[in-house]
Parts: sequence; C-alpha cells; structure tokens
Amino acid sequence: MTEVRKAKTDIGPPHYEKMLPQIIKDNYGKWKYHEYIKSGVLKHVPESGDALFSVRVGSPRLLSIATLRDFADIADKYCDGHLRFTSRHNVEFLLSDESKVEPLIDEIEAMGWPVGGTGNSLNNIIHTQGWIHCHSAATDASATVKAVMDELFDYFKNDQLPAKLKISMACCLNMCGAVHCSDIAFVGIHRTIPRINDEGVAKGCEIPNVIASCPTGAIRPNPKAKSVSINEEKCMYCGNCYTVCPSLTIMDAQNDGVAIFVGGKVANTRSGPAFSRLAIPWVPNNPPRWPELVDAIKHLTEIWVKNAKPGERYGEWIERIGWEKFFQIAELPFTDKHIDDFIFSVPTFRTTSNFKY
Amino acid sequence: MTEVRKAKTDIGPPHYEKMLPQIIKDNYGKWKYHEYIKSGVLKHVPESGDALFSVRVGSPRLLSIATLRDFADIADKYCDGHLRFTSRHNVEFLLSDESKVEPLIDEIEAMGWPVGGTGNSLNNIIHTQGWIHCHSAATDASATVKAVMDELFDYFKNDQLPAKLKISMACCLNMCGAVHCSDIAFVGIHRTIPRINDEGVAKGCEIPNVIASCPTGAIRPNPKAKSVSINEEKCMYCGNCYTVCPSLTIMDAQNDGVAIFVGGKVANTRSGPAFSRLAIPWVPNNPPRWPELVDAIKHLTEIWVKNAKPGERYGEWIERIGWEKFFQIAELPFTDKHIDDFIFSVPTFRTTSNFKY
Amino acid sequence: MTDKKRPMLDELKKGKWPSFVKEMERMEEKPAVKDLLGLLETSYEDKTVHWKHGGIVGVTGYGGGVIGRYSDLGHIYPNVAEFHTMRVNQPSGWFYTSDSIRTLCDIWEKHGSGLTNMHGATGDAILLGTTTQHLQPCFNDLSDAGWDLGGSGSNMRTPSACAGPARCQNACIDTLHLCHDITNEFQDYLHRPMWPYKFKIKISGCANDCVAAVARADFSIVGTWRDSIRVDQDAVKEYANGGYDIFNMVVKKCPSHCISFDKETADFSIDDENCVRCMHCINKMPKALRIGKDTGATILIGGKATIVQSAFLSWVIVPFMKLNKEDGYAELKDLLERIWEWWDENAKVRERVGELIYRKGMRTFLKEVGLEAKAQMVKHPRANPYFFWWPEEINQAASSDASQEAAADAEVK
Amino acid sequence: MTDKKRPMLDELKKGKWPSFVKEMERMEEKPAVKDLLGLLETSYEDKTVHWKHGGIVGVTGYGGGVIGRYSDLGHIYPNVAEFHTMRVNQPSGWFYTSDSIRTLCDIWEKHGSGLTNMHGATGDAILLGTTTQHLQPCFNDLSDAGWDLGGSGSNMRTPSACAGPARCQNACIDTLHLCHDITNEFQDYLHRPMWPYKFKIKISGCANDCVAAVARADFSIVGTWRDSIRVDQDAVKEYANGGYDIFNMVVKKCPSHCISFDKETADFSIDDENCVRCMHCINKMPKALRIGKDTGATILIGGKATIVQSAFLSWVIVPFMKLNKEDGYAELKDLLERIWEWWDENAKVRERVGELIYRKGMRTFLKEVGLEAKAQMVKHPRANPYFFWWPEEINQAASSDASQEAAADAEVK
Ligand code: SRM
Ligand code: SRM
Ligand code: SRM
Ligand code: SRM
Ligand code: SF4
Ligand code: SF4
Ligand code: SF4
Ligand code: SF4
Ligand code: SF4
Ligand code: SF4
Ligand code: SF4
Ligand code: SF4
Repeated sequence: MTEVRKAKTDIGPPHYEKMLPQIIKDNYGKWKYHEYIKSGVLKHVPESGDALFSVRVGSPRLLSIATLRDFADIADKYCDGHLRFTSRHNVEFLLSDESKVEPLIDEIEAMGWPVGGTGNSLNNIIHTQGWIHCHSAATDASATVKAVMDELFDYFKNDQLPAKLKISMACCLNMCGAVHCSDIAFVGIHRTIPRINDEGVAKGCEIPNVIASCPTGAIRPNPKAKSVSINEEKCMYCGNCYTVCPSLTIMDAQNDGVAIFVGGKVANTRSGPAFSRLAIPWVPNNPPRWPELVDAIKHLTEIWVKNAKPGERYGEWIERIGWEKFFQIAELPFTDKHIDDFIFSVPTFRTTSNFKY
Repeated sequence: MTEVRKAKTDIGPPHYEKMLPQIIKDNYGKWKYHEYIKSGVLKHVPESGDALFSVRVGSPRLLSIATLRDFADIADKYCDGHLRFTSRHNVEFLLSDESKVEPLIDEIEAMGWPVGGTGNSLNNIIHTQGWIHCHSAATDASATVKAVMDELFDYFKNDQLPAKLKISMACCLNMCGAVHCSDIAFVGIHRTIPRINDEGVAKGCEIPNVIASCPTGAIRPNPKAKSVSINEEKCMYCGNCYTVCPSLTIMDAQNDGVAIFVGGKVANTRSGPAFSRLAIPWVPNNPPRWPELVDAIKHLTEIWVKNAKPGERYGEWIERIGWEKFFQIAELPFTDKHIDDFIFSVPTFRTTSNFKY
Repeated sequence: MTDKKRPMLDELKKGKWPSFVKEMERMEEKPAVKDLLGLLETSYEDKTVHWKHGGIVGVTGYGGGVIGRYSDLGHIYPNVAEFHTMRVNQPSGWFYTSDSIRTLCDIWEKHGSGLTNMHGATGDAILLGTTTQHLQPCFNDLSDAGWDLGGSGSNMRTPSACAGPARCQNACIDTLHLCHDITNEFQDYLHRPMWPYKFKIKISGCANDCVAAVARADFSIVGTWRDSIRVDQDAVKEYANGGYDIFNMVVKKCPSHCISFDKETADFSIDDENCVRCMHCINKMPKALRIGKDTGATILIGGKATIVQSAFLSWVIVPFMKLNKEDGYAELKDLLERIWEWWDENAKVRERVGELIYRKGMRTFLKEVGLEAKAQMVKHPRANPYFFWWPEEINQAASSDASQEAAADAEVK
Repeated sequence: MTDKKRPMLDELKKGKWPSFVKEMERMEEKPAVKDLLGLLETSYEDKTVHWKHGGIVGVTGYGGGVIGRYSDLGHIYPNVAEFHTMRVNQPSGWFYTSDSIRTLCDIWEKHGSGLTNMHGATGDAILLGTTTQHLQPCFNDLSDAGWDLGGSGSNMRTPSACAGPARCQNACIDTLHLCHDITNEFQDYLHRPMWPYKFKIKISGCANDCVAAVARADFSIVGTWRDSIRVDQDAVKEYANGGYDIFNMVVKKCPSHCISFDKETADFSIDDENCVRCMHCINKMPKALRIGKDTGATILIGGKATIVQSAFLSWVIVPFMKLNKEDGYAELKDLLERIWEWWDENAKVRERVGELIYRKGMRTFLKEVGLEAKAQMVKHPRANPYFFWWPEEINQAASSDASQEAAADAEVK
C-alpha cells in the first residue's frame, strides 16, 4: 500500500433510515395496498391515506458516475432527493407528489431511460460481469443482455404478458446471479475439456483442491508431471477446476457459447420455487449481437405469450401441458443432453406410462 | 446327486392355452367390460355376450398340497376344472355358469376360505418367506400377515373403502415383493450394526464384494485380520453385507423389528406410480401376533377410511392434505429418521415456505 | 423330530383369515413339516430366524431354480437341516387346470414337504422345502410332466404377466402370449446365471399395471394405445342417469384435464391428443369407455427394490412399441439382447441395470443400445448445466488453437 | 492506450435499451476506461475473455471486499493491466439520497474508473476497476464518508433485503432493520474470511421472495404469519363488481384449494388452517386481502448455485420464528452462530453449508445445531429404509447377546 493511514474499519453500511424519504418514514410498515398506475409506475397507499409513487427506470446496471449524478439531479428535482435500486438492478424514483410523476417520466425518457418493467412485464435481466471484468466468463454479459433487451424492449415497456417474465444471465457455470430459477435463463458454457499446463499446475496449484473441485471426479493426480490429468469421458467442462487453478485453461473461442434454460421461478406463489431446465444446449458466441441467442430467446418468449393462460408463469405453463408438448410447440430437438445424468438424475426420469406423444 | 438320469431341460412352462377354460378360449381378447356382482365376484362380458364369473378367494399363499387338491376338486365341481391365481396370491375360480356362483361360494366359505378382495377392498397382503424359509428375515412374514388380516378381515370381505387398499410386507430390506410402492407397507428391519466374525470373513467371504455391497460405504478392509471393519457412524443396518457374507451377523433379537411405510401406489391411474414413505420407524417383533404392528396398521387404515375422499388412494389423500397434516392426523411423531439422508435426499427437502403448521 | 408344544403357533390358528399354520399341520405327517413347525415355534420364542445362508445346490444343467437352505438348529430339527425350495415356472397368467395342479401335488408329495407358495413374488410356483438328494429326481419328474424350473441367481428371472386378454377388456397386448414366448426364447438366460445380477421382466396389459411391472421389474412392458379412447355416449348417459357422479369421480380426476363433460346433456368427450392414457376414466366407466384400437406397449427400464442404491421405479425408454406377434416380437427381443450385452459388459458384480444406467448416464445407455432420446423419457429436462458433448459435435480445430492460446496465456502470466 | 476503432462496440450503442457502451464512453476521458473499451472490442473479435485470475489484493485489516483483476493484454492495454473492483456495502433495501450517491461518485472519480455496477448480484454497490495503489486511499475516503466494504472470499457475504416495510404492504418482518442489524453484528465475519467457503444471507419480507433468498442464499429468511389472512369483504365485492374473474384468477389457482367463493354473493372465505401462505390471493387482490397480524419468518438453509453438487434451493429448518427486535434477534443470531460453528468444523474447503448437510445428513445437522425435526422440513418423508438409530434409542444389552449368538452361529456353521 502506498498510503500508511489506516481507515476506520467495521463501521458497516450507512443506516438505511438516513436514506428514506419523509413519506416512507411516516408510513414505515403501515402500507395498506399498492396499485399499478401504468406500466413502470407503482402507487403504494398506507393506512394514513398518503400515496407514494415509484417510477421504475430500466438500467444496464453498468452505470457511469456521470449518469449516477444525472439520476441524483432528477431525484432532487422530483423526489426531494430520494431514489432506490431494485433487486433486479432497476432504478426507482420515489415521489410523494403525484403531479410530478409525468414530468419526471418525460424528462427521464427524453434522456433515453425507459420507464417500465412492473407488473406482468419483462423485468430487467439479472446478469453478471462477462468480458468486462471476470476471468471466468465463457461469454459476455453486457452485450448479450443489451441485444436481448433491445429485441424484447416492448415487453419491458408494456405489462400485458401472461405473467411476470424474469430473464437472467450468467457468464459461466458459477452462475453469479443465480439464473437457475428464472423463467428464461442463459448461461455461458464451455464444450471442451481444460488444456493442462503441467508446469503451471506444478508451480501454482494445490493439487488436492484441484481434484476435489471436480463435480464428476474426472481429475486424477499426474505424479510424474507433479500435475493432474483429466478423464475425457467424465469431464463436462464446468470449469470449476479452472476456478481453483489458472493453469487448466478452459477458454475455447470456437466452442464456448451459451446454453438456454426455461421454466424456473423463485416466488412461493402457487407452485413454489422451481429450477429452470435445459431447453437449448448451445448457441454460438457471435459478437456483438449474438443473433442466434436473441432469436432463440425471442422465440421462447413468443410461444409462451401465445400459449400460456392468464397468470401462468413460464414453468407453470409447461407443467400444465407437459415437457414433451413444450418441445413440440417450441420445435426444439430433445437430445440426450436434456436427460440429467448427474447426482440427482433418477428422480427426473419418467416412471410412468402417462405421457403425451 | 443320487440319480444319474438327466431330465429334459429348457422345455419352459406348460403352454397357458392348455390351462384356459373354453369360454376364455372363445372370447380371448374380445372382452368388452366387467362388472362387480358382489364383493369377491367379477363378471366379465365379451362381445359375444357370454359371461365369465370369477370368484376370488383369499389365500395365505402358503398352501399345502392337501388344500390345493381341495381347490382342484372345487374347480372340477363348479368350473369345468379351471382356476387361476392372482398377482397378489389369491385364488380365482372361473365359472361360465352364473347359477353355480353362489353354491361355490357357500361351499368354499364353509371350508373356511373367505371370498372377497375385489373392488375397493383390502387386497391380499403381498408377502415373503420370513422365518419359515429365509435366512435373511428380520421379522416373520406369515404370522404378521395373518395377524393383520385377521384384524382387518372385514375390509377384505367388503368393498366399501375409499379406494383399493394394497398392503404389502417384506421380511428384510431386500424387499422381495417390492413393498416399496404400496398403500401401506411393513418391512423387517435391523437396528444394530453387524457383528464381525473375522475368522469367518477371512475364510468365507470375498472382501471386495463385501465392501462394494455397502450402500453407504461403511465397510473398510481390515488387513490385519484379513477381514473388514465397519464404521458405526455410516452403518444403517441394511444387512446387504450380511447377504454377501454370512460372517457379518446382523440378527439382533432385541432390536430387530418392523418399519411401516405409507402412501405408495403402482397403477399409472391419475397420479402415477409412487413410493411408500416412512410413517413409523419401528415396532418391536412381538410374536405370535405382533400387537403393536397390528394396532399401528389398523390405526393407519382407519384414519384413511375416515378422511379420504371417495376414490382417493392412501397417497393421493396425503398429497392432498400434505404430509405435515398427515402426521398430525395420525398423531405420529415426526423424527429425524423421516428425513431422507441417502443419495437422492435433497429433492425431498421442502424448498418453499408453503406448508401448513 | 421333537414333540414340542407349540402354543404360539396354536395362537395363529385362530382368527378369520386362513391360517398358514393349519396348512402346515395338514402336512404334519411329513417329518420335515413337523420339524418346520417346531423350528418356527422356536423362532417365535427367540424372536429371530433359524436359517443359514444357502450353499450351491441345484439340478444338473441348470445354475438356477433352486434356493438352498440350511437350518442352524439342524441338531434339534434334523428333518429341516436341509430344506431347499424349488421354483417352478408358472403358466402365463397363473392359469391352471385342476389336473395340472394335481400333477404338481403328486410330484411334491413324493419329493418334498408338500408345502408350496402359490405363488412367489416373482411369479413362480414355489415348492417349499426338500433335501439335496431329492432335487434331481423331483426335477426329473417335473420335466417328464411338462414342467420346468424358473430363475434364481444372476440370470433372467421368470417373466410374469397379468391375466390380460384371457380375462380383461383392458388388455392392449397379448400379455400371456408374450410372456410365454419370451420365457421360451430365453430359456438359456433363465436357467444359467451368467450375468452381473438378476434381470426381471414383467408384463402388464395396460397402465393399471396389475403385475406391478414398473415397481418390480428391471424391464417393464406396459400395454397402451396410440389412437383414441372409444366412447359409447349412450352408455355414458346410462351412468349419468344411474346417478353416477361422472364429474367428480371421473372428469375432475383426469390428470391431464382433457375430458369435457356437459352435466346437462351428459355429452362426454376426450381431447385424445392430451390424454396420457392413465386408464382412470376407463376404469370408472368400463361399460362406456374402452381402450384405443391401435395398441402396443410402453417399455420402461430399471425397476428394482431398495438394495443397493434405493428403490427405482422403471422409467420410459420406448414410449410406444408395436409388439408384432407375426415376427415373433423381433424388435423387442433385439432390444433386450442389446441391453443385456451392454449391461453384461459394463456392470459391476451385483449391479442392476438401472443402477448401471444411473452410474453411466442415460446418454451412454441410449447410445450403446441404439435408442433415440425422447422427451417422454423424463419428467422434466435436467436443471444442471453439466451436460456432455460427443466429439463429433464440437469444433475440433479449436482445441489446437486453444492450446496455443493456453501457451500464449502461460507466457503472459 | 490505443486509438483503436470499435465497430462492434459502436453496434451496441444502437437500440432502445440503455447502452452500457455509452455509459463507458461517458468515462472515456479516463485512460483505464479507454483501454477497457479497447480490450472489450478485442474480446469481441477474439470471442473470448482477456482477464486473468485475480491475485490477493485488498485493504489493510480486511480479507475481503476487493476483487483483484489483471488483464492478459496488459502489454496492449496498460491502463487495465490492473483493474480491481471494490464491493461497497449497500444501504439496506438499496435506498439512497442523491447526496449519498454523489459522495460515492466523487470518491470513485478520484480513485477509480468512474464505472459502477448498481448493484452486484449479491447486493453490493460495485466500484468497477482501479489499480492496487488506489485501493487503500479509496477505502480510506469511503470510510471517512461513512461507507464500508462488502464481502468476498470465504466469509459471510453482504446480506441483502427487499424494500419490505419501507415500501410494501406485504412485509411480515422489518427486512431493512434486520439486514442492517445482522450486517453490523457480524462485521468481523463479513470482512475477514475464516470459513470453509462463502455464506450468504438474504431477507425477503414475504413469500413473494423479491430478493430470491431461497435461490441465492445459504441462509434464507422469508417473512410469513401464523394467524389468518385479513379479508375485506367489501373490497372483494368491488373486485367482483369491477369484473375481475376472482374464481379463475384467484380461487382456482390457490395451491391448497382452501378458498371458498360464492360467485353470486361474492362471499369469499379462506380456510386458514389449510392455507400455506403462498401469497397468491393477496397478490391478486391487494386491496381486499392482507397478510396476517402474527408475523415472523420461515428460516431455510442451503441455497446456492450450480457449483459443485448442482444448485440447491434452500429448505425449511425453522417453520416459524418470531423475530424479536426487542432482544436484538437473539434467537436468530444464536442459530446462525451454531450453524457456522458446525459448518466451520466439519466442512471441506469450498464446501457450502448445504453441501455439508447433504453429505452428513439432516439428522446430524439438526442434532449438532440443536433443532427439532419437523414435518415442514420435507416435501415428503424418506422412501428408503436406510435410517439410523442413535445409541440411546436401541437396546444396548442386545449387542452382547447378539455377539454370543454370532459366536454360537459360527460354531454351528
Ligand atoms: C422492487 C422489488 C423488490 C426490491 O426490493 O427491489 C419488487 C417489488 C414488488 N414485487 Fe417483487 N419485486 C422485486 C423482485 C422480485 C423477485 C426477485 C427477482 O425477480 O429476481 C421476485 C421472485 C421472482 C420469481 O418468482 O421468479 C418477485 C416476485 C414477486 C411476486 C410473485 C410473482 C409471481 O409469479 O407470482 C409478486 C406478486 C405479484 O407480482 O403479483 C411481487 C410483487 C411485488 C410488489 C407488487 C410488492 C408491492 O406491493 O410492493 C412490488 C412491485 C412489483 C412489480 O414490479 O410489479 N413480486 N419480485 C423487485 C423489483 C425487481 C425489478 O426491478 O424488476
Ligand atoms: C387379478 C388381477 C390381475 C392378475 O392377473 O392377477 C387384477 C385384476 C383386475 N384389476 Fe388389477 N388386478 C390385480 C392386481 C393389481 C395390481 C398389482 C398389485 O396389487 O400388486 C395393481 C396395482 C396396485 C397399485 O396401484 O398399487 C392393480 C391395479 C388396478 C387398478 C388401478 C387401481 C387404482 O388405484 O387406480 C384397476 C382399476 C380399478 O380398480 O378401477 C384395476 C382393475 C382390475 C380389473 C377390474 C381389470 C378387469 O376388468 O379385469 C380386475 C379386477 C380388479 C379387482 O380385483 O377389483 N387393477 N391391480 C390382480 C388381482 C390381485 C389381487 O388378488 O388382489
Ligand atoms: C421367494 C421370494 C420371496 C417370496 O416369498 O415370494 C424371494 C426370496 C428371496 N429373495 Fe427375493 N425373492 C422373491 C422375489 C423378489 C422380488 C419381487 C419380484 O421379483 O417381483 C424382489 C424385489 C424386486 C427386485 O428384484 O428388486 C426381490 C428382491 C431381492 C433382493 C434385492 C435385490 C435388489 O437388487 O434389490 C435380494 C438380495 C439378493 O439377490 O442378493 C433377494 C434375495 C432373495 C433370497 C434368495 C435370499 C438371499 O439373499 O439369498 C430369498 C430366498 C428366500 C428363500 O429362502 O426362499 N431378493 N426378490 C421371491 C421369489 C419367488 C419367485 O421366484 O416367484
Ligand atoms: C460481482 C458478482 C457478479 C455480478 O456482476 O454481480 C460476482 C462475481 C464473481 N463471482 Fe459470484 N459474483 C456475484 C454474485 C454471485 C451469486 C449471486 C448472489 O450472491 O446472489 C452467486 C450464486 C449464488 C451462490 O453463491 O451460490 C455467485 C456464485 C459464484 C460462485 C459459485 C459458488 C458456488 O458455490 O456455487 C463462484 C466461484 C467461487 O466462489 O470460486 C463465484 C465467483 C465469483 C468471482 C469472484 C470469480 C472467481 O471465480 O473468482 C467473480 C468476480 C468477477 C469480477 O471480476 O468482478 N461466484 N456469485 C456478484 C457479487 C457482487 C456483489 O457482491 O454484489
Ligand atoms: S458468472 Fe462466472 S464469469 Fe460471470 S461473473 Fe460470475 S464467475 Fe465471473
Ligand atoms: S472442467 Fe469441470 S468437469 Fe471438467 S475436469 Fe474441470 S472440474 Fe472436472
Ligand atoms: S425379503 Fe428378505 S427375508 Fe424376506 S424373503 Fe426376501 S430376502 Fe428373505
Ligand atoms: S449393514 Fe448395510 S450399511 Fe451396515 S455395513 Fe452392512 S451393508 Fe453397510
Ligand atoms: S393390467 Fe390391465 S390388462 Fe392386465 S389385468 Fe390389469 S387391467 Fe387388465
Ligand atoms: S385415460 Fe386418464 S388421462 Fe386419458 S382421459 Fe381418461 S382419465 Fe384422462
Ligand atoms: S418480498 Fe414481499 S415484502 Fe418484500 S418487497 Fe416483495 S412483496 Fe414486498
Ligand atoms: S395464500 Fe395461497 S394458499 Fe393461502 S389462501 Fe391464498 S392462494 Fe391459497
């Protein structure tokens, strides 16, 4: 460290109370109900009869301080200096004065920031670092998300979908952002086994940890080289060994790409939380706009919009019609890749003659 | 072998056609519908308009040739010499002449053989060898079945249950008779780890097979003794090592007993096949009539009869109300034993806040 | 032979359900049975079993069909010191003539205890208890009378089938013929254990699965159809007029909600494309509804009891197979041979086929036995991203480029 | 720094969704950002990443909060040769004042790239990219301004919470207060990695789980209630009169079928004993239905993503806990400490708590942390008979008798 001064540690985050607008302080915990004023605008009414308006603005999540300062100015102008961010990385401006809602919307949209993403709409895409910051990324996050959101933009603006549509993205199997329970999830994947740089392994890696890191036990010690060897048969390219040992290079530009999962959900409502399940094993990395990925997700979205009953989340729709019907309607090939062969595979097998052709 | 003569081999079983009554030969594959005439009596009507009557007689499955000859005589007298056995070990007399049905019933019941077990009744209890013939039995089969059937006899005679009630029994975890998918299943279990006779193991057992036989990997080689050792922490007393190695004695008269599972089903109807699940971890071996076992099964049966809706199999009833409610209604303690901790445990955990108190 | 009192067994002669003790006593004149009764009373006193593991006993030419059994109380009950059972292969569907029963009785009177199990859980007629020296003679007499033994040990086990077309309107396939045909075709596999472990085949004529094929067989054949359920509207109306609650007992319980029913007109119609053929509605209104006409079977694999990796229910590997009597079920038999070959080559000792598939993965199984992946094989697709690619599916050039990168990478570091 | 053209990035400035490229270009005057743009263009050309594993960098006194990052193209893009991120612990519920935002901006303008993620998937405000030498000064300024870092590495990760009582009528617990309280209570665990692996805590005010606690946290706190849903019949009628299809959209979708509704009178009643509190009906008629009054939380454990043993969703370990602000959430914190102690002692390197429980069994976990087994913990009880007995539960005398038998047995053989 260049500097000697040691800062005060363990002070924790600023107290949230300091951040709350007066109307929230007044009605904290006393909310009665909410209404959707229009797409992107929520009205929350407390027992006191006040009214809090939240204007939700779509964000790429990667924000410059220049933009953050713009937001601060907007907050000052319309919200007595109060705003928040959502668990899906949108911005929410908090107003106590209804008359300011439309002006705020006009101004922010004029600056190029879309208002929407509430109710039965496409929510913002949870995503991760990708090629902008993470060494582990099998695909890019920001570009794929941008390309998909551009294409599905109207679903964010309007709230006329059968239900909420939660799309999530992760750039490798570490799945930061927990895409494993989303209506539609896409994940960067590898398709070839790591190339071993023996020298690097010998120098830089804890061999026992490397071996332990493999979900399928594909890694064996290679004493001669003071390194490890990988059983091709057992390796499914998860990259976890690469996470613990940089000398097991798994990046493979020609073969890396994106897998798409569908039908997951987090809320306990009705059916309860559920995992997303494999729909499309691979689309190529095709910068800058990943057309194959965008088409696939658009298609997957549209068949749901077309076939789901009102109120049915993606997975609830599939559960009703059955996965075999889903693959028919989606016109997707069902392959051996779709059949689980990891630890908990057996409970996913169909142990009945009850199915549709 | 005392005798030199070698018999003809590989001739296979007698041809079934030789065994079929004329009415079946005439209408083979041409049946139109069936009716329940009364409990224990089925009427099958083919396109031709004939009528086949089947009288089902409850059997202990262990039958003497004396009794089999009695049955043969009855078959000659009423059925032109034709009878069959069912997949649950009952006897079925096959009549083409309706007028003979009642006389047959009168005669066979007079001999002490109950007619029933059809429709929504308690079916015969599938069971296994027990102490009559198997070295592996943790409990007896014939006596426990007899005791339970005596107690639930009326449910076999009448067909007024909410649905079919399939009770099955196995005398050890090998579960011959596949009790794992029954409305109510009871199974002989051990509760203490095998005692190792090192000498015997060294002499008589294939150590690799012994080690491989353990579902939980509790067995380690014990080179000094040319034997094996067992990790108490990991042994759940399944007895599979005993199956492959007689010198790992697992019988323990004080601690062996019976576990009771509920809610399984085989038919694909409606919900499809399902496993039975643990209700009561242990009741003692208490010959000759196992009163604790009988009471438990009677109780489990009665709460179902009382609470199930028409047409609901045991498991369908529980699925509707939820397992937590089942344990309340049954007034059974829920213990850590009820929580799966084997290979496929995780998918059985409740990953939602949706439950009843 | 002892003249021991048997208070506990006597207790088990009471009650309304037929008593196995009475059955045994009917044979008490046989010394073995008298000793068996004594041994059992002793077991009830001790609360434990008095049998030991069976040694290898059998009949010439066969590796299976006999279960050796010895008592640890042979010194007290000498007549059951040896007490082996023979498994006699039942006729398909367990149909008998009175004479065929008598033949079995006569043979067993001559050679054994006179006690039987009709039937064993796998389906055989079990002749319960005899001595080693009687095994061959007994088998000879059985064989002369046209009977053969069933399976035991690491071989194909005796196939069994439901009553099917002989007695049931729901039979989508000829269960009896198929069972008989397979049993005879594979006699060698049935009698001569040469496999890693047991392999069971069960055949049910419809989804009611009256032989519990899905729960108890490694290879489960379940009859079904491809076209549509036959509806007799008049008969439906009769049920309705008869006061039967069609809506609640049938329509509402349809698992795929594909029945529409008009309570007024009693018009009943099935959206067959969405019917999963679960049999429920047909079961509840047998006079009005019938199985389709284009029938065949669903093939499922892997069913087994608890040991070792916990119980498996069979899962779908062929959604629909048209079982052709004409060509002797060629497609089915061919599939069986391919499965056996793969299992035999790859399984560990005492590893059931379902457990092997679990270990190797369905993808390997399907490829090796030449089946195509179908969505009907799963309840739902995998949730984890741990799937594999076959070499031909990936860009091979890449790996080399990649290695170069790797190298480059290495330098940079 | 290069003046490379960026056709692909330019492409990503088009379209209606806000462009991250434009955001980056707003900071282009910063050399690091210019290089970052170049590096990214290169990644798009190469179709691969150009970052390497991070080394150990950080601020004095902390083991976490900073993610070290280096480029493998440092020779071409020197200003991102080092490009570490700092995780700033967000205020509960992500509420900010414009001034607090400006403060962060000023500090980050001085010390870093001027790029952020608002927010990271765990919840922190991420300051995206700076050099090693700026880490400490930046932290000092943050600390002086009242900000602290969040978690990274094998420690407790930054807890997060939904808007809860600040903005939502469904809040069954004070998510913001609880989140802030826990974060401060466990500062040491948050900043100093000393555990086998990461441990995440997320707090949702109700079963809608708006922070995806069950999917993304090892320890998931989900608000709920014990009494009954509050129904405002008049409001229900308003929905009905308004033409809202209460029967199909609400009643029929109730997972436990515990709502009765009279289409004529619009009488709406809930059988609360059978309500599983899934929130659906409340969500659909927020003006008519409200959460109960006797509120608390369900505690679930084990949630995590794919690596290693595939993704787990958290499962119930405490069906209902009354979270007492008064005693500073003593019960909850005590439970956390017990769980951490057991996990810390027993887990392998990089073994999440859910994976440890899977390996050791719930029975061990429950015993070690002192929780009682409850039926609410499982979807259904075990199907296999592989359960264990604690020494105190079995008849100890036995084993010795048994050994004697064993011996006897051995002789006989
Ligand atoms: C602002 C936010 C919480 C926060 O603290 O940031 C939030 C706020 C609300 N959620 Fe949420 N939810 C938020 C993330 C979530 C998540 C988490 C996620 O998406 O990653 C979930 C679970 C996702 C899932 O199920 O897969 C979630 C599942 C719900 C549900 C259940 C939806 C369903 O399918 O049944 C409701 C109820 C509803 O919408 O009727 C709900 C309802 C609401 C309400 C109506 C609650 C209220 O009255 O204030 C709020 C407005 C919803 C809306 O946007 O229309 N919220 N909500 C989050 C906004 C994210 C965003 O910017 O889009
Ligand atoms: C005779 C037998 C087949 C055989 O070849 O031996 C048989 C015969 C019939 N079964 Fe079965 N089932 C027979 C064992 C089974 C089994 C296997 C078992 O019990 O181990 C099952 C699956 C068990 C399960 O689901 O757990 C079985 C599930 C059914 C069902 C589905 C019941 C349900 O819960 O939905 C039906 C349909 C019905 O009863 O409405 C059925 C229907 C029938 C019908 C009505 C079919 C027909 O029209 O002929 C027959 C008379 C049923 C009755 O007893 O009321 N049969 N049936 C078996 C009699 C066993 C016994 O002695 O009790
Ligand atoms: C006789 C019979 C029980 C009965 O009373 O009906 C039986 C009896 C035995 N079975 Fe079984 N099994 C019998 C049907 C079954 C069934 C049910 C079925 O076949 O439908 C099962 C469950 C289904 C399955 O196969 O998984 C069954 C699963 C086992 C197992 C566990 C195998 C597994 O992989 O789970 C064993 C253990 C072994 O094979 O080592 C076993 C082993 C045995 C042995 C040979 C004991 C041993 O470990 O060597 C028993 C001999 C008892 C005796 O002394 O007569 N028996 N066994 C059944 C065969 C009669 C027949 O041929 O018809
Ligand atoms: C920044 C962030 C993604 C983002 O863009 O938002 C992130 C970034 C990284 N995660 Fe993550 N994880 C982030 C939230 C998550 C989440 C989601 C969550 O916390 O809600 C998950 C899934 C939930 C979970 O924990 O299971 C997640 C699961 C992982 C894993 C897999 C851990 C596992 O047991 O499954 C790893 C691998 C590891 O830790 O070695 C990982 C590792 C990493 C590393 C440190 C890469 C590595 O292997 O060292 C990434 C650093 C990227 C970079 O250069 O900045 N990250 N990571 C998130 C943290 C920001 C914040 O503090 O707010
Ligand atoms: S998902 Fe993978 S690549 Fe993306 S940020 Fe997380 S660890 Fe890095
Ligand atoms: S990539 Fe994954 S599967 Fe392959 S060796 Fe590495 S850890 Fe194992
Ligand atoms: S269940 Fe066990 S004890 Fe009973 S017959 Fe089968 S192997 Fe023997
Ligand atoms: S009894 Fe079962 S669990 Fe115990 S050692 Fe033997 S095989 Fe393993
Ligand atoms: S399985 Fe089907 S065909 Fe066979 S007896 Fe049962 S109902 Fe009839
Ligand atoms: S067979 Fe089953 S799925 Fe098909 S219509 Fe009848 S009840 Fe419904
Ligand atoms: S989780 Fe519940 S309380 Fe929290 S914001 Fe969502 S709906 Fe409101
Ligand atoms: S909260 Fe859910 S379970 Fe309870 S009544 Fe409403 S919809 Fe039904």
